[in-house]
Amino acid sequence: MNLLLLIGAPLLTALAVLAARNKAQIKGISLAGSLVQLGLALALLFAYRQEKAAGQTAQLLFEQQYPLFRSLNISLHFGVDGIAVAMILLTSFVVVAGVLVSWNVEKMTKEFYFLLLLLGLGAYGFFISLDLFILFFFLEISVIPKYLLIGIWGSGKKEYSANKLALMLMGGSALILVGMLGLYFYAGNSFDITTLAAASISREMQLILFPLLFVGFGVFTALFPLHTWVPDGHSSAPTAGSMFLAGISMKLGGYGCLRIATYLLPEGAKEYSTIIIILSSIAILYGAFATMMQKDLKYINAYSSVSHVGFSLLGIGMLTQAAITGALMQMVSHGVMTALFFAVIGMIYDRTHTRMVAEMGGLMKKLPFISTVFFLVGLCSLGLPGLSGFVAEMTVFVGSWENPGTFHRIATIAAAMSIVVTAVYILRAAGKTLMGPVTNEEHLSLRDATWNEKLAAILLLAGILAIGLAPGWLNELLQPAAQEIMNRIAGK
Amino acid sequence: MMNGSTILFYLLAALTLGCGVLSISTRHIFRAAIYLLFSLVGVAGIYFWLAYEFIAAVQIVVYVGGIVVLIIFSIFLTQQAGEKLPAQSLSRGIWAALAVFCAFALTMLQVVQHNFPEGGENKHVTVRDIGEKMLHTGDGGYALPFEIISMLLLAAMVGCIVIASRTKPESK
Amino acid sequence: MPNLLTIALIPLLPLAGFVLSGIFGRRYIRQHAGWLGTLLLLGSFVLSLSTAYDYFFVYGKTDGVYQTLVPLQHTWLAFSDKLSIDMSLVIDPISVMMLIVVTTVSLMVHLYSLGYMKGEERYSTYYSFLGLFTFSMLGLVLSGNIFQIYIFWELVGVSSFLLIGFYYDKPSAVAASKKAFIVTRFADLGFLIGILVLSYYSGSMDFQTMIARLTSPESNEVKSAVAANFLGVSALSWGAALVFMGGAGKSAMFPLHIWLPDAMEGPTPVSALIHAATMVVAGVYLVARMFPVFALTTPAVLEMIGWVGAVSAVIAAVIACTQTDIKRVLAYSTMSQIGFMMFALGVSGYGGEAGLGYTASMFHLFTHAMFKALLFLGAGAVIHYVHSNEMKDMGGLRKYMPVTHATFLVACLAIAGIPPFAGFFSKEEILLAAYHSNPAIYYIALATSGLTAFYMFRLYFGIFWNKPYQSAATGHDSHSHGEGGWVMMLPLVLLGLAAAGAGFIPFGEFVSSDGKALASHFHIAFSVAPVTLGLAGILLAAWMYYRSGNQPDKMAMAFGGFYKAAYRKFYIDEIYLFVTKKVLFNLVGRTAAWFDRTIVDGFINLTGNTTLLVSERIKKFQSGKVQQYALFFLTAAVLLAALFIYVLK
Amino acid sequence: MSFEPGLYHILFVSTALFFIGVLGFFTRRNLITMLMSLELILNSVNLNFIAFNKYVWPGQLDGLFFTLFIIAIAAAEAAVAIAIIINLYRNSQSIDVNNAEELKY
Repeated sequence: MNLLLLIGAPLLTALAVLAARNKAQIKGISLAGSLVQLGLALALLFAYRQEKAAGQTAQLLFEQQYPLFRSLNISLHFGVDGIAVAMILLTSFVVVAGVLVSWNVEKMTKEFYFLLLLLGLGAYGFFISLDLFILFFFLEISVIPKYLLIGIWGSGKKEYSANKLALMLMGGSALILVGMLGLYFYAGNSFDITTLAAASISREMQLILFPLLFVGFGVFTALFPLHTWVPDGHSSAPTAGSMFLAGISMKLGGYGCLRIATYLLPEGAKEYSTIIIILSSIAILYGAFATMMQKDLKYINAYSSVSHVGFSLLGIGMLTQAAITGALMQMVSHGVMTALFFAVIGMIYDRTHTRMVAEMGGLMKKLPFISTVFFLVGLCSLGLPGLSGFVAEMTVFVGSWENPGTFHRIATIAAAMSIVVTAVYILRAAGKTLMGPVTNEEHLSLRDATWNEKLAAILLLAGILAIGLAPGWLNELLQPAAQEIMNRIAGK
Repeated sequence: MMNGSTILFYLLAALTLGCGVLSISTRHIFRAAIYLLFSLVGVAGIYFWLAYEFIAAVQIVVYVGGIVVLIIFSIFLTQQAGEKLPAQSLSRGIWAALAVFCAFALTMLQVVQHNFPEGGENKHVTVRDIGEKMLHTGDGGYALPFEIISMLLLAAMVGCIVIASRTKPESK
Repeated sequence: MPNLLTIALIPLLPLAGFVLSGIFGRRYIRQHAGWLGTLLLLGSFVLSLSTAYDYFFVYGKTDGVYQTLVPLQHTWLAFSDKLSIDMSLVIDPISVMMLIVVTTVSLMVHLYSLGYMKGEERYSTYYSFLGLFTFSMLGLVLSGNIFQIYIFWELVGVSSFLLIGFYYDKPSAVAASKKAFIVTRFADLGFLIGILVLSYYSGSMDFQTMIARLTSPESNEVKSAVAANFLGVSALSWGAALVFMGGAGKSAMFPLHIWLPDAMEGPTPVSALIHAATMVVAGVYLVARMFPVFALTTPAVLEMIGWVGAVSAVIAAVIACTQTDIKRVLAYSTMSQIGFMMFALGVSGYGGEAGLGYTASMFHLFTHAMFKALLFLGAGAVIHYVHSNEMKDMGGLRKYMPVTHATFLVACLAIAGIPPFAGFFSKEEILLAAYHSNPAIYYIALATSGLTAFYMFRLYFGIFWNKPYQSAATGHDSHSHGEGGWVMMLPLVLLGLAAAGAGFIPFGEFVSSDGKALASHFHIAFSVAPVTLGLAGILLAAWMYYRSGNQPDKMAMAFGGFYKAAYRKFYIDEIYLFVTKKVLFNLVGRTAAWFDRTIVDGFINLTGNTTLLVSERIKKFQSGKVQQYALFFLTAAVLLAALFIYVLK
Repeated sequence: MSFEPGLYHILFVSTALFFIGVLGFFTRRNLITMLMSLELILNSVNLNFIAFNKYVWPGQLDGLFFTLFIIAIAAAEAAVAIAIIINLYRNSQSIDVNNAEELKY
């Protein structure tokens, strides 16, 4: 399968949107384009599985390479492993759902969809790139539109949030850039991941470069204490913006932390794993406790994202095969789940014009579909079996427990405690908004989800259920890649 | 050992530098222009002293005859007669003098410490040599720069007309 | 060998009911969801019976032991080479017994609800939740993998949550459902960590492998687990204790019991199914499932289980004597009876005669399911009739509700342990087992069984005798629907028959700790004490509540502060409330939220503001004055030149 | 170093002239006088070219040509500068450099 299709399709869609004449055309083109991307992602999954089933043992499949700057050894090098396939699939799901929930954006529709599709393009490009330079390029492509999405279509103190988000992410990018250049000069003048992986980088150098790359990508994935863009950014962003932010952007960071920082610099990862574990355990528990006190639904989900993403980082820090697999699963699971959560919050906000928990009550009566989805995604968040969150978190726990140090055990138990706190805040939010008597008389005239919202919710729910009910396929996809990373860490 | 040539050089140098200093220090703008003129003449004199008559001639024709006259015209256009120039603030003057002195000292130190290679036998340059080289199109010829400079002059001329002749925007 | 399809269909039929009425219920099969669910469950019930028959009588014993059969084992999620979640179906005596219990009670509740829930707005939703619960419970029972049990464990938890909060516009129901979920979730945290510990040391999540490895003291697994200490206790003990913590939460053992009385906010048939007969005994089932590990490897934990069970039994019985809400009385009674089952396991040994407690516990689980479900359904009928949960609104109902009255009486006699009703047999065995191994627990249990008889008959006399009935709900003709239709009466009668006759099943034949048959012995002499105590309790209750009078108040006065403490449930709720509201919410949560906004985010903002401030200061350099720029330029050039020439040669 | 004028002496003159120009450029507030200072600076550069041509590479003419071109460019530059100054004067009735400071923060 030609991976260029994955960049080509969103690019063409975005350009076509620019050429569209009216809103109907814009929406039609965007939806069609995003569905094509979804189709491509699914085709990629099947092609990948087919190759693997045919006995293909290479880590990276569908490799392509075109020289770009010969003198600097930069080339357009594309290829995917299991992790990338899973992430691409996640991206395509979120893109389609994001297009669907934005159906009623009235202000500057064309620009909105264009930026949305551009964000998707950045993510696809990021996941298929095997050249750090190109990868960085796509990473930046996915940052800039966010600034505009929040700044123009956002709500609340949107300028502040947009600035904060863009500046913090740019700060992360700066660290990544420095780390990248360090790799380039100390490992054979190449940005190519495969070349860098083969090069031997001295331990001292790894200890310097690893924190740069890990923290840089960590900013994207809400590494404590650099997570504060998450609540503000999410709460100000438009619905689709939040979905992309949490569903895709935070995964760029997680992917980078693992696939680049940890994979290329295993010695550094080993050295710093203690710190990663401490920070992620803090993020998990502290995020969960902070969530308990939030009053705004978007803040609730934003803080719970901090907590959930902490599991990814915890898994990475634990450095066992199962924990890393779990970390990856958590990324995918959290992506779908949070996107859906934000979509539902957006749907509720569109109707009630408030996101304050205290101002709602008994919505189940009038909004049965939305409430059911809210419930399901909440249950997914608190790790109910049969939904994706459970599979991911349990894999992280089991994997973490395989690291026999007492310190690791305590960190695992601390992280596990969050499942109780999560239950508290999810049930509290759901109980107050959906259950109980209807507190606001005006809410009695609300209308349930429209077709596009239903479609978006069902699509993402399908993703959650596909992982939750039959996690085998995802496991097969991610486990070899995690094993590969473990092999490097073990020095094989 | 002082001979005529030496004395002449020192005189020319004194003229150049002295008039230069006066040119930047006088508070009468018209006098400044005149001092500048003499300083430029002094430079032309040094060219003569170095036996580059053609350059000296060009210096006098273009600088003294052209640029200084242009400057004097612009003074007439922009300045009331007899008006003294405004003084610069003292602190700026002191800082500037300090910085300039340090820079001068540094440069001179470097110049003095550097050993420039001795050139070979001196050869008189005739206008013919210059003309041939200037219009030579082969290796080491200056035909192309010459053309470019002419284009530049044309462009400058057009530019001057455009800038100076622009009337005020639509308000009038 | 039982057929795989047959067994797989047992849980799958209710699941189909859940999916069908969950997705289509609202629009298409609104009115028929009840019958659909009931019929599907009937199928499940019949299949369970046939499985039980096949297993016990056709397939029979090999070497005098009922073999464990695993007709299905499918790797669902492989964590690593060793550890994986296998979805399996396990058929052994206790799982078959539980299949019967779950499908029977569930079928009865489905049937009963056809009448009880008629006309509810979310009728189809109710049946879909019931289907989900039954599926999860059956899945739990059939699990052969400890993680699989955890999965279904969570699923029954969530279906319990959904059903308790079924009347979601009632704030108390919402609060109760949250409480139930969160308290059990807390216990599940222990269970989860226990699973991690045990599976790590045994290198397997499969029950059979795990038990085999952990019970042979010579195995490497046991040695490494015993060697690993934490706070002076071996890892294995920690693991076993934590797993029990999960069971204690679900089975409402002290001090994790606080959710159970509140859970009575759910519809009464749900209480009968989930909070009396099936889900709450999951903890007992879990301990029974892992019994060899507890009994052979960590006897200290087993003893702790015994004590937790005994304490729960007596505390619940005392509280039950003081409550006035009939469902709460039944809830505490449930807790007390589960305490009996739990300490029966706690005092049991493994194998042979020592394993009597194990058999007794399972036997009591079985009989209790029948008569407690019956009690709840009967209470449901009463509540349906008088539209109130409070005992003061009842009295004299025997004339109006004859069937309910009769069956309720049977159930009360059964739970009080009066021969020849079912409870007598199982309770005698439990007491016998306790008598032989732990006399202290035996005396506690003996006292508790006297209390049991008292509070049950307090309930019975309070509802059906006492003062003559006056409808409290004025303006509402509560008599029009009578006792409810045959769909509500039939389950009462059927369960009544079971409660009366289940004791005659030779239970030891089928279920014992090591699989070998265990003959039950009856010593008439031994039975005298408990039966006498039971009768005394009944008589006391009759004296106090047969007619309405002031004896109860006098009695309450006599106990003074103790009565008040018991009435207030020994203030355990208040302690929990303090810990959650004050400590967790206000102290930890508020601090975390404040810390994040003020310190962490404050630092980020400080960085931004400092940048702004500095740029505000240094922007003066951008003055627009050309000469100044030139001067800076020259100065910098000189400095740099000097630097490069003289310093960095 | 002797009294006999040579390369170093001319270099001294040109350097001095250069910094005189620079000092003028810094201290003068009138744009025209600043332009004059600029002319001094350019002349000092020319002097350098000539001197090096004479003493270091006497056989060649490149220094000479550079001087010629610089003189030509200086003429053009002066013309353009004066056009700008006059335009500025027309707009703001002042050619004080301190008044031409719109281009700031």
